[in-house]
Amino acid sequence: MFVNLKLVWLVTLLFFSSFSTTMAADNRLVITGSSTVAPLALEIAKLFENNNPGIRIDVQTGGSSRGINDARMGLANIGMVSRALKPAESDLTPFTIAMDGIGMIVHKSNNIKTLSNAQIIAIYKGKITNWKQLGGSDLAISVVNKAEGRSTLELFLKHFSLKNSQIKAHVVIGDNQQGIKTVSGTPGAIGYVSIGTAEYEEKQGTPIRLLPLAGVSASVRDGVFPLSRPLNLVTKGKPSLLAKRFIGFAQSAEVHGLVKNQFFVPLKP
Amino acid sequence: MADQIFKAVILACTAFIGLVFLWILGEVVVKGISHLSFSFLFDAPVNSGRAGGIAPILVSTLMIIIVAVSVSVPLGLGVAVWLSEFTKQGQKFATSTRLTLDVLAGIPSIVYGLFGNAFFCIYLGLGFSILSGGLTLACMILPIFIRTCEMGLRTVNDSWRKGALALGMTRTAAIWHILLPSATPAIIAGLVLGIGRATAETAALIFTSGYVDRMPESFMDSGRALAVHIYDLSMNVTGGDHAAYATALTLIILIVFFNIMAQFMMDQWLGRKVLSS
Amino acid sequence: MALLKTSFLFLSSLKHQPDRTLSFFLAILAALSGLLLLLVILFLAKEAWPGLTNGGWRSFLTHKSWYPLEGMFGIFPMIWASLAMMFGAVLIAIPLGLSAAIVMRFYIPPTSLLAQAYRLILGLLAGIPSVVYGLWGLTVLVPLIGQLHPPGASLLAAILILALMILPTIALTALAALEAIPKTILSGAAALGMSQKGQILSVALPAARMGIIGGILLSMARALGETMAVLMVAGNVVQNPDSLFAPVRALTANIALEMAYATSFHRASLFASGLLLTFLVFLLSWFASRNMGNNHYG
Amino acid sequence: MTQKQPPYKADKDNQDERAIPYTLGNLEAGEPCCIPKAHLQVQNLSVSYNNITVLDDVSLDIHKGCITALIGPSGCGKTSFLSALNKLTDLTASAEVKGSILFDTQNLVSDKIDVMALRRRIGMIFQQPNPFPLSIWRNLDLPLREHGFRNKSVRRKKIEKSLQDVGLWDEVKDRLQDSALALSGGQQQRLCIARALVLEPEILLMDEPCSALDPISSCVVEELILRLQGKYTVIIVTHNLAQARRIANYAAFFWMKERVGKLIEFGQCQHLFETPKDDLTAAYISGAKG
Repeated sequence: MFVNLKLVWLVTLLFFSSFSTTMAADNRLVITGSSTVAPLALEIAKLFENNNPGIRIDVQTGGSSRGINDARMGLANIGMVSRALKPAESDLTPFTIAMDGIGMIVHKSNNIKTLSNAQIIAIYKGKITNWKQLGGSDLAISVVNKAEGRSTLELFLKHFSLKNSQIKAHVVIGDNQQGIKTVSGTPGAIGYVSIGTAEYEEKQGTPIRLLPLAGVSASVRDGVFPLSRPLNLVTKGKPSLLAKRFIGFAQSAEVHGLVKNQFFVPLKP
Repeated sequence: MADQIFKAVILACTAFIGLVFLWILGEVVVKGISHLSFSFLFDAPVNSGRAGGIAPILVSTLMIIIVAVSVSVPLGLGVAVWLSEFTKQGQKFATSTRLTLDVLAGIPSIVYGLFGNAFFCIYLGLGFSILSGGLTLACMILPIFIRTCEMGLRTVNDSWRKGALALGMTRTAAIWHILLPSATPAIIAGLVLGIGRATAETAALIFTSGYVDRMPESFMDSGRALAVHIYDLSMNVTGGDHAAYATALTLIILIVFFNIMAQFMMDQWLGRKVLSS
Repeated sequence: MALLKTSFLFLSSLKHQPDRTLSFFLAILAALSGLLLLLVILFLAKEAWPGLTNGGWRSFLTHKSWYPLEGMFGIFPMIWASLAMMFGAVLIAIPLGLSAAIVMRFYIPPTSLLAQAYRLILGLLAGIPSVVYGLWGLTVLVPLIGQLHPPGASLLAAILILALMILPTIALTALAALEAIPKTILSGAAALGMSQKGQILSVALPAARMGIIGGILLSMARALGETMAVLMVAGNVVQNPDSLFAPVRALTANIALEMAYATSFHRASLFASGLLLTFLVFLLSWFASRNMGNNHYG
Repeated sequence: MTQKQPPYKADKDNQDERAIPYTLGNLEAGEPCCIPKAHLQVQNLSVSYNNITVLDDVSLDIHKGCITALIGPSGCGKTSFLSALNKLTDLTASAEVKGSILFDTQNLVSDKIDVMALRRRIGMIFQQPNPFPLSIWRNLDLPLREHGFRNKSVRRKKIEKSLQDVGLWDEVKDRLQDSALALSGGQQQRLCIARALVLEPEILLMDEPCSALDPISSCVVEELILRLQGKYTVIIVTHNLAQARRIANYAAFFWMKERVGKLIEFGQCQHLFETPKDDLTAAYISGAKG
């Protein structure tokens, strides 16, 4: 019965599809996933399109899990994942294009200069609720946490050996950008985001400040920052010809400038 | 005395509401106008929408509406005619169809988003596309449109039906030449209601038509609607508030424009054919 | 009665071929549109199935909260949050909306410029996209509340925004119901020497109550199903709403927030909560239409 | 069975008295006497809605070219009787018609009748004038087209003649494209009659055609009905006894007995009014009952 229904619907839709190109067309790529990778992928895509006229690449965000999900379901040709793949995801092939880290951010006006791991854990568990307790000004702490399905959250939890259910959050956000926006709009807020994104925003003049983590100041440049991760493009099975070309381009030295502009660390040649 | 106090209290409440609403509208207009310009409407967004304009987003929105309307209007008109002209009171099939439509009208838009994602995007393989989004919205506005049209047809003077049939005309002719033209104001009202819903919709579109803010080249491209753009600018883009307000103002102007157009069309219609009950 | 009178055309009397063809064709269209509900429910159920079978539904009830990473799928905190928002919004919107309707019906002449402008504004606001309310809430209301109790995104913000969104609906339906009361009823009350307050509170409102209640139920359904505005201002932390300033996550917001990347059981749970939402909203609109249907005056 | 009443003459007298500002058209009056030949034979006709009988066991002959008036109080089944004749009862889902109506050897009660063709031969005029919300021209044009008159000049001739017959041509010939709803009540009703005549029916059913009109318009329409006599068979429901007496050749008196409409008396109009056989009839026409 379902097959027949599907046929009926498809016939109805033929009117529209008749003058449209389909997703399977070989001049289009759909890339979805991590909001950390997205700005970089967008820049690379623009360059790629310039070099290859007639090619169209659509980039959409939604989180690493969406990247994995869409690549699996065939909704996207390439998924973006801002972490290493898990064993359960071995059906996908990862292609690392850059390295990134996760950093704690506070509002620019916050006079706290550094936080220990124990302090961060206490803040996120709701044991410390005012900056006063850490020697700062008398201001309630607003804990900004990421929504589930975001690899930033998973890495953060793993690094601090926390469970999401232990965290007493005040705001739950999705994209990195949303986290930065929330922190920049709330003087007492603390959050964690991609360092690349945070550095980029800081340079743009957004009122946020990256905190050093365990005494290491925030930068993944030399690869020693404690909370670092690979930024991956993933495909299901073997990538199509165009996807393969794009991935090859994204891993090439041609895009290192773009990677650095986004404050990520290019792969060593 | 109690009368005076009562009057004072409810007048104060009313004034308060008016002021709050003027505040909202004022905020949108003032913050929006400062960012709104000719180039804002005709440029592509730059830097996630912080700069540039909304041209591709306007185009996507219109394309989504076109899909939604061109699917739901013929279908809805047919169903409305059937319900009001070809069914008798208490007929099981008609009653259950009506009940079904009532239930459909009540489903929250986010649930339509879920359905659209599962059905159009994945099951039919349309992916994140304007087509998926438009079809999802078509499902959403269909019951409202049918309801308004059916009501319009029901209020058509019954004596015209009898008159037409007494002249030996077929029902088909009566519907086509007399009933549908007479119900045109209601049909336009239903259409405007539907378009208004479609234009304002966000939740059903995020997972169906997607996020891409580039100029769509076909109905199979992903396209970002105005409402989705507002959401994205306000939630995910630092320093995007002004662009968000400008987009919101554009969206409101668009909706008002549709309403005025509809009013104009109705006036034209009523001016041409004196309809009275 | 009017309905009874007009629906007189029926299939068995279709003697002419074009009529039969048209009727047949239209009946197919109707069946198709009816099929749509089946399709929606079928697909929701199909996607929700893995979450409901094998005792999966039990995890919705037994777990205290919603942590998909840890395999906890308790939806009660979000149900409570949704209900708290809905009732809070309605509680604020009812008195304000009724006041507006009463003032427009009894205290200012309907043809005056003020009344027309007010009505225009209400109509306009009823049509304004929810995301615009969300934008206003996010940039104006949340920082305001944030000064009182940071960070500001909270149950209170959601309640206030929802109240604003449903106010026009409540006011306009109540106004329609009040206007539909026969003049004789009111002049009868006035002839008895009742004060205007008495006329309004003990005659007009009770006479229009069916229409008013119908409008309230409809707006409750809208508040419960609202996604974007709530998502933008409520803070989205999954927890039982224990204070007005607590950030909470509504059922709808949960779907919007996690749907994009949820997989397997997680995704199924989201579809299941979509089904639940549909059911709740359906109940409300069903009550509403029953009320509106029985209303003698409008 | 010769018709005694000379309607044409009486009509002329009336016209002078009332000094009607309208000019009636050139529809020639039929034979002064109608032919005593049954055009419709109604036998044991019963109509019920939702299994509740509203009209029971009516038998009478409608004579060709004559005007037959149906009189009686409201709710005694007169309108149901009319509706049964052109099968408009079909429109009410729960209606059931029993008995037989013979029209040209066809039994109209049967389900196999081609209703569209039948309704072209048996036209109907309603109490409330119901011109379509279209232009005056299209009101007449539409039914012609629906009945397959493809030739435009043929339609034009028919429409013009029909409008002249009802005396509307001179009044509207300059504004045929205006909305029919802009006409006055009396004009609207004459337009409806023209709309029925344009299809050249044999029988016209009229359901209180004058009762929704002002007195002057009512007179004009009444004149018009009189002129239809002879050419068309007219069955008219009226509450106006004087009108029935003025225009009808035959009269049928309906009355409610135990909540069921019955035909009490049927005969030549003059006889029914002057020498009623039934006491009920006598009481009703004298105003003692009803």
